[in-house]
Amino acid sequence: MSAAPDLLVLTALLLPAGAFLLLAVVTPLRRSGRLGALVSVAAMLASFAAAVMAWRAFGAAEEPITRLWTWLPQQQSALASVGVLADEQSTVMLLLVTLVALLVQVYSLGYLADEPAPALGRYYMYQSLFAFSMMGLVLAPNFLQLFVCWELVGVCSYLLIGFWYRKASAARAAVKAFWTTKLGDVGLLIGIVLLWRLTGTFDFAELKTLATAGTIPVAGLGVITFCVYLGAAGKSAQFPLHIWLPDAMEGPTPVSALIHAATMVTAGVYLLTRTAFLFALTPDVLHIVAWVGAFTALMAAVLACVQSDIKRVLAYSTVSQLGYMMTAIGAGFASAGFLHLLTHGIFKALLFLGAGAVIHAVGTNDITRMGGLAKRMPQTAIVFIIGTLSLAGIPLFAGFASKEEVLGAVWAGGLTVPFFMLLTGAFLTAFYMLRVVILAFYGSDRPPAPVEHDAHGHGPAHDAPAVMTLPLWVLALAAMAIGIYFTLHHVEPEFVSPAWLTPVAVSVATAGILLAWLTYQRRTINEEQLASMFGPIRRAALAGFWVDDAFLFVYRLGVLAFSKVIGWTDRYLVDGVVNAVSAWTVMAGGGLRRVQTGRVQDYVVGVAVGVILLLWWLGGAQ
Amino acid sequence: MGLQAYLILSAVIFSIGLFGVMTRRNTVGILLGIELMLNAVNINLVAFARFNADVAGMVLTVFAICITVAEVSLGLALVILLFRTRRTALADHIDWLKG
Amino acid sequence: MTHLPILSIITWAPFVAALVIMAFGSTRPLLVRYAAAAGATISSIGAVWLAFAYDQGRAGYQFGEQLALVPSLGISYELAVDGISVVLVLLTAIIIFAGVFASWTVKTRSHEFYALLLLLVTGVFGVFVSLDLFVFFLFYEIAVLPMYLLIGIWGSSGEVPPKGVFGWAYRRTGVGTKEYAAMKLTLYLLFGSAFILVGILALYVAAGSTSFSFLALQNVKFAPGLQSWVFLAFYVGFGILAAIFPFHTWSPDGHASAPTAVSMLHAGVLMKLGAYGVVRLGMGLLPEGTHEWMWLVGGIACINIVWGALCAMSQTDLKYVVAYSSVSHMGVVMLGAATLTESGLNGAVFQMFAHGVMTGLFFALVGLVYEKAHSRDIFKMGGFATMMPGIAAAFTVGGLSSLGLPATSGFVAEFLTFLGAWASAHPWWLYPAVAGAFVTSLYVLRVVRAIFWGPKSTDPHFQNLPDAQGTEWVALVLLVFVIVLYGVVPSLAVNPIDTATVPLLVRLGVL
Amino acid sequence: MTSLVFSTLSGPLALESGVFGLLVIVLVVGLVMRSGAGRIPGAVALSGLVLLAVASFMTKAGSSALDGTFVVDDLALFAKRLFLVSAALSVLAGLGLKAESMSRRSTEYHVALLASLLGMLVVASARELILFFVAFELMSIPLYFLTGFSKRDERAPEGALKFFLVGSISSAVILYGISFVYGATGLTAMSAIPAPLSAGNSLAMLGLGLMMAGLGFKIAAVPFHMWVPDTYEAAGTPFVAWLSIAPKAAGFVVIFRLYIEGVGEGAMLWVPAAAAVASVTILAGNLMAIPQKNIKRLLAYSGIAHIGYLLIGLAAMSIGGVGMMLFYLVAYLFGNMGAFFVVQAVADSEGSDDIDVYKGLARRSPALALALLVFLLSLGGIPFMAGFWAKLFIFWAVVQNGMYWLAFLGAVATVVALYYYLVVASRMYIDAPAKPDRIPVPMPVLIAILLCAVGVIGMGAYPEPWVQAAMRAAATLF
Repeated sequence: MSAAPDLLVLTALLLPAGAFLLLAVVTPLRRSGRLGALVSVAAMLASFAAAVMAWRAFGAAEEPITRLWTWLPQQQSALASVGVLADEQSTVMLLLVTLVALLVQVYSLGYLADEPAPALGRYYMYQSLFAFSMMGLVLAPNFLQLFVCWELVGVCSYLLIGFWYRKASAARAAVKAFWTTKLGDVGLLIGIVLLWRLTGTFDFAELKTLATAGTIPVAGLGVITFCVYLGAAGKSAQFPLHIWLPDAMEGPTPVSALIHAATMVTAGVYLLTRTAFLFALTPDVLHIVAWVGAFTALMAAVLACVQSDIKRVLAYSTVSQLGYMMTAIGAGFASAGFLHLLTHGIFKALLFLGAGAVIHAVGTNDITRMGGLAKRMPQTAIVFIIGTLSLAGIPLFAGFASKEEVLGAVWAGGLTVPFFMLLTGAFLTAFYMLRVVILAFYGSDRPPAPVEHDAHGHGPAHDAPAVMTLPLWVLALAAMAIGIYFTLHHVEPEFVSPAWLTPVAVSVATAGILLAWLTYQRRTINEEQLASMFGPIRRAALAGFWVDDAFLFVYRLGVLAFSKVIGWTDRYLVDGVVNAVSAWTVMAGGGLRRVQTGRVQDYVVGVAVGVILLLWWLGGAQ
Repeated sequence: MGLQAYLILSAVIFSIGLFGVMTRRNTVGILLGIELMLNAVNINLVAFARFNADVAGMVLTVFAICITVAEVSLGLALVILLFRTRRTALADHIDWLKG
Repeated sequence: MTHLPILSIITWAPFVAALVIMAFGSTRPLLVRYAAAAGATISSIGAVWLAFAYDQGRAGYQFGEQLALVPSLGISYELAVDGISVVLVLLTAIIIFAGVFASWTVKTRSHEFYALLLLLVTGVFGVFVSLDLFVFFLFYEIAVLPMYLLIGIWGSSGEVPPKGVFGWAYRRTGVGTKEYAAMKLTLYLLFGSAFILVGILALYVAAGSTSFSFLALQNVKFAPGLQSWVFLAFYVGFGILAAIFPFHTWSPDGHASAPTAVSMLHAGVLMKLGAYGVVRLGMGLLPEGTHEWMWLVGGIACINIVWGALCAMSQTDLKYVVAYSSVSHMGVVMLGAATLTESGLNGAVFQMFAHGVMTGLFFALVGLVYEKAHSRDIFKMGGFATMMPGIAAAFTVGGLSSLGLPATSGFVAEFLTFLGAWASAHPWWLYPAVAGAFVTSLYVLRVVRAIFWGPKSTDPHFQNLPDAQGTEWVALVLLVFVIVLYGVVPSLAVNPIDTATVPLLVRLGVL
Repeated sequence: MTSLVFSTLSGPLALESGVFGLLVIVLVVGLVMRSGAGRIPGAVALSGLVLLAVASFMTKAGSSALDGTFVVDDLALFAKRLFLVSAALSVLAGLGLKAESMSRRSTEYHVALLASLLGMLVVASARELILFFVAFELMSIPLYFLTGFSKRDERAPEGALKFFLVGSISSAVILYGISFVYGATGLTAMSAIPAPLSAGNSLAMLGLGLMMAGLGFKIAAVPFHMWVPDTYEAAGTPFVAWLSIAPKAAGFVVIFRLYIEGVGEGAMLWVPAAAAVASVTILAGNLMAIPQKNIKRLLAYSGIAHIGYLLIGLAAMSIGGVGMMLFYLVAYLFGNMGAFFVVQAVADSEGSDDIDVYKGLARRSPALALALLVFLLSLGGIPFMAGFWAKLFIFWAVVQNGMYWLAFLGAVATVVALYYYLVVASRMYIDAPAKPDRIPVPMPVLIAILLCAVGVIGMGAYPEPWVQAAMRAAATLF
């Protein structure tokens, strides 16, 4: 197979775009639902194949290949161009994106089987658009295209979260997600503009050469990288912009798996890995990244422990894992973060799809109302456990190596405190995941909950149809494969991680597992006691540390109330002056009119006054 | 007596006439005021003619007198016409048209 | 003139259609519509052809036509287009084409309506293509005046309770009624044109009272003092039409009261006349004046952006939201112009185009929604996406464009403007601009969610409403298509624009 | 004898003697037919006036009579044409009047009108004070009479009396002024004025100042304007149409002759006064027009404002300025008379001059409404109407004189003017009609309206020739 990688990635990129256009323009196709879905899936499959080939073609790390077209002209040259930049990073990422996207689309065939046809068509239209934009983001050769796709995936996420817009919470969550990420994007946009002014280019390659040549003035670069980081923080749900991600779970579960676990939310991390060479010039900003990342990881882990909604648990764990990646990048070892990104993409997608299967079966998200599902849906249970162990970072599972990488990177970066925060996070991660597993799949089973609209718990819960289980297995195997591969021959990182790291990490994880097992399975540790031990934190966590309320407060007061004031001012003061002036003019007419008394002698007075004035003026003029 | 005196005299008469016009309540009185003003002017003209030793002023005076007559007669006609319809000749009452 | 007078054809085709309508249309409503459509179509075809035929390599003014009107005063009917005008002519053509179909359902006195509408458009085309300042002004007046009757007769009245220290004035002027809106709009704009007229005359006299031709005056070096105040005069005069703060209050009332097509045309195209005037006359003829006052223009533009956005945020009437968003977006236009940078100026002109199409789409949609739901109260409606998916989709696209989403024309314009702003003499302009864009995303999505993508309203009036049908689709499809097309392939517009902005900036000595 | 008659008919006095002859003829016709005359005197007068107007357009400038005290230069000729055309239009419209008094006493009416016209014609040519004054009075006195013509109408005598009283006072003032000028110069020839003026002779100053006040009354500049609205409301509409333009034009001609012709640089003395009066007049006229409910009063006040605009041209004190004033006068003639004729048509059928009766006129009789709209827009100075060029030219002239502020003021005040014009427009076009029936327009009135509309739009579309003529006329002064 010897097609040029750039052409391959291009095909991979454009196929979903084609599918999207078809679905968008050919209304009947969209309305037909299932047929449209198949079109989209087929396109996705093809683009996955292309991605694989491109990846294979890039086995040996060679020079990145770019292919550009002018997008924004300017009299001398192109102000900005679009195209693809194929290198090792992007192709691997492309592989992940296409794989997960494909599996999710297949899975959705089953998951959304009962949706009305037009809605299904709409869903797949969005899906194709998302796939296209995400790939465009991954392959972006310059900041501008990256930003464009960045926004597009944001919109897709908005549309897909709000897919069930008749549900008020979903509609709200969609808007919230868009606004929060947009807040970060404002930063990114400013950063891009400033960078352009500073360097005169958007192009990654050029920037890299400039950076390596050291011709970029470091003065003012810090602001720029920070702005860029803001964008990343928004997308990758870093504190305090993480608030949107848990709510985003209002969307259909496959969407959560694809966008809010595997791909879009990792875009921020990807961006930072892409532009690591810039951040390297501004260590202070990197420190911020690291600390915020670590804090986010820990906080989200804590929050995950108190959730009872299975999807929210996973959401917070995603936030937490993103924190890990960010910390690694902050420590100066982007590759570690990137590796975790890839593995996490696999197993988190797996977990979400698994959760989806569960929800599909029992018709609720509430783990306290599940239980004993292992017997009734064994396949799901197995894959879910595989995912859990990967996330917990158990050897032979996907998460193990990458998480260790991250920890090692952070330690090597000399960030001791963040390191321990992450370690604690690792412990909690193991704990809350096992908590979910045990509560959901073991223990006494509870009566199936009343059916919610987005699930189909008809009859006793059972494994999902093949179209849904197949993707699960693919992902599970992938997770295992990666895990085993990395456990056997260890990656050679550009840093030396201390020898004690592996045992510590593993033991921490197992400790977490043990605690969960004792608490929820053996019941040797009383749940309530454990809770009361962390009373205040628990209460705070249940309230999400009031971050949401803070934002809501700012929105209500800073935006809504303020806008009302401005609106009133405009209506009644700015416009008031206009009306007053016109009213005064009319009144002046009415007043002057009274001079016209109708009495002829007053008219004569007028004449006399005129005469006198004239003569007086003449006297002056002489 | 020099030119000055005549000019002052005429000015005084003219002002008296104007004053009358502005103050008389009866329209006929106002007409008289106008008459006064015009004749003041005539004094002026004659005086100038006399002191410039030029006849044109006299001529103009003659014209002015005729015109005055014409005007005042028309004025009286209008007053009568108005009196017929409104039964009043008081200036203050003639204020239907205003604003 | 060897070639065919394409510009005159574009300009006068609607006028001819108007005459036909007045002559034969009073009893034949269908003929009226066909005639109007024909006139609009001819102009549109001409405009599209122009956009392709315009020689970007040669740049400068092309397709010139000339005809002496009053030789003794140097007034001549002189038409020509450069890169900027080409794009704006195309915009006008698109909007009127859409507008004709959008007002297909006008019931009362439709022949007068269409006649006035087309007359208006003639004026707009004329302004964009005329190079003779005098003829320019004539067309400008034509573009403004029919508004009075269009709003006064076919408009809709609202309610504005008198409040505040000026409440008494509101009672006198009758704020909210269509008569008020019409009068306010017309007088405000004529007030502006008074300044313009004096400004033009001043230049004409200063140049020796020999010619009104733009090209001739371009070569005159006016005294700095004169330039200073004439530029201000132009800025205020045209600025009023471009709704610069604080002279913008005519626009919300006017647009809210105007019938659909008129709002489309007015917000979509007429407001651009203002910005176009500032760029063409102000910056084109008065370099010193421009440099002297740009700080003001840019500063006010920033106020516009943020102020307009916040006002839009506070509205509950859909039309007012759109109207205020126009105020905000015109701020972007003026800001781009004020940056005096290539990307900024390109962005400004591109924004004229982008905003024109977008706001045209918005008003078309508002009209449709009102026709179906008989309501403009945002927070009473809800969940319309189920009943009118087409309208919902179009509205979403429009909304995304207005908040500057990439792959819609709105993004390109704003991005270019931002680049320019940061590159300008006053970099801080960037921040209010970006903030405004963010606030825009707040209010737009708020509205979109409240009306379309949200839980269904329980109000019995809002059950099973129809989607757009028949001719109503024309405007939606066309405008959505244009928005996306120019968002994905911006070079379509940027290329010609650039050929015009670069020489201008060179004349201004900043390039 | 015959040769004498012939020479006068061909000589400089041709038009005057023509009008005089026409006057006699109408008188005779009237006497012969007694009361049964009906419309015939009017018809006779009309045909005569048309002939004379045509003749006036064929007359060549440059001749003079009465050893130079009576000149027929371009200015005089321009003015005479204006007088004749406006008179013809007025008489034409008058023929369409329903009022029985018109048919019963039409002889008086037309004789008076012709007498006044004769006065105007002479005034336009007078270069000598006595001649001027006599002619001026000949012009004025019949106007008082014509104002009060319809005796039955209670308002008519009042308007006439007011007009008369204030008018005769101002003629007294003029005469007073003349006396001083005469005293200063010792001559009655206007050509003698510049010398003492440039010498700074205070008597001459005083005289000219007084005369300016008197003329201010005639052209109705603030504060001498107060007679205008009452008179317009009282008098018969066709006559008002004429009154609103012809005597004012005459007044301006006199102003040109007295204050500009041959004075040279000294004329600059009057610029501040002109500018001041202009701005006050514009503002007052426009503001006071706003609250009017009666359309004739509204037009009266707007007319006052227009005088202000004309004075702007005077403030320019240049060939351009004067020329543009003349152009303005013509534009104003068509626009204003046209408007009044429409008012006459409506008033004749609706029996009221209230603006409210214009409700829905556009749907009752579209043509009439459109005509009025055109005239109002022309008065408002909207492009493609005569009035636009008029205002433009005036502003241009004053800008050339460097008085930007005056141009700004004028331009901004136009917005106020447009406000009340648009109010009328909205009555006609936006409001719903009170009754459905269309308004009958008598043929003569229709023709008059059509002529005015043609004039307004013609001048608007192609002002070139008019500009040329006006400039030629103005050139004689400098």
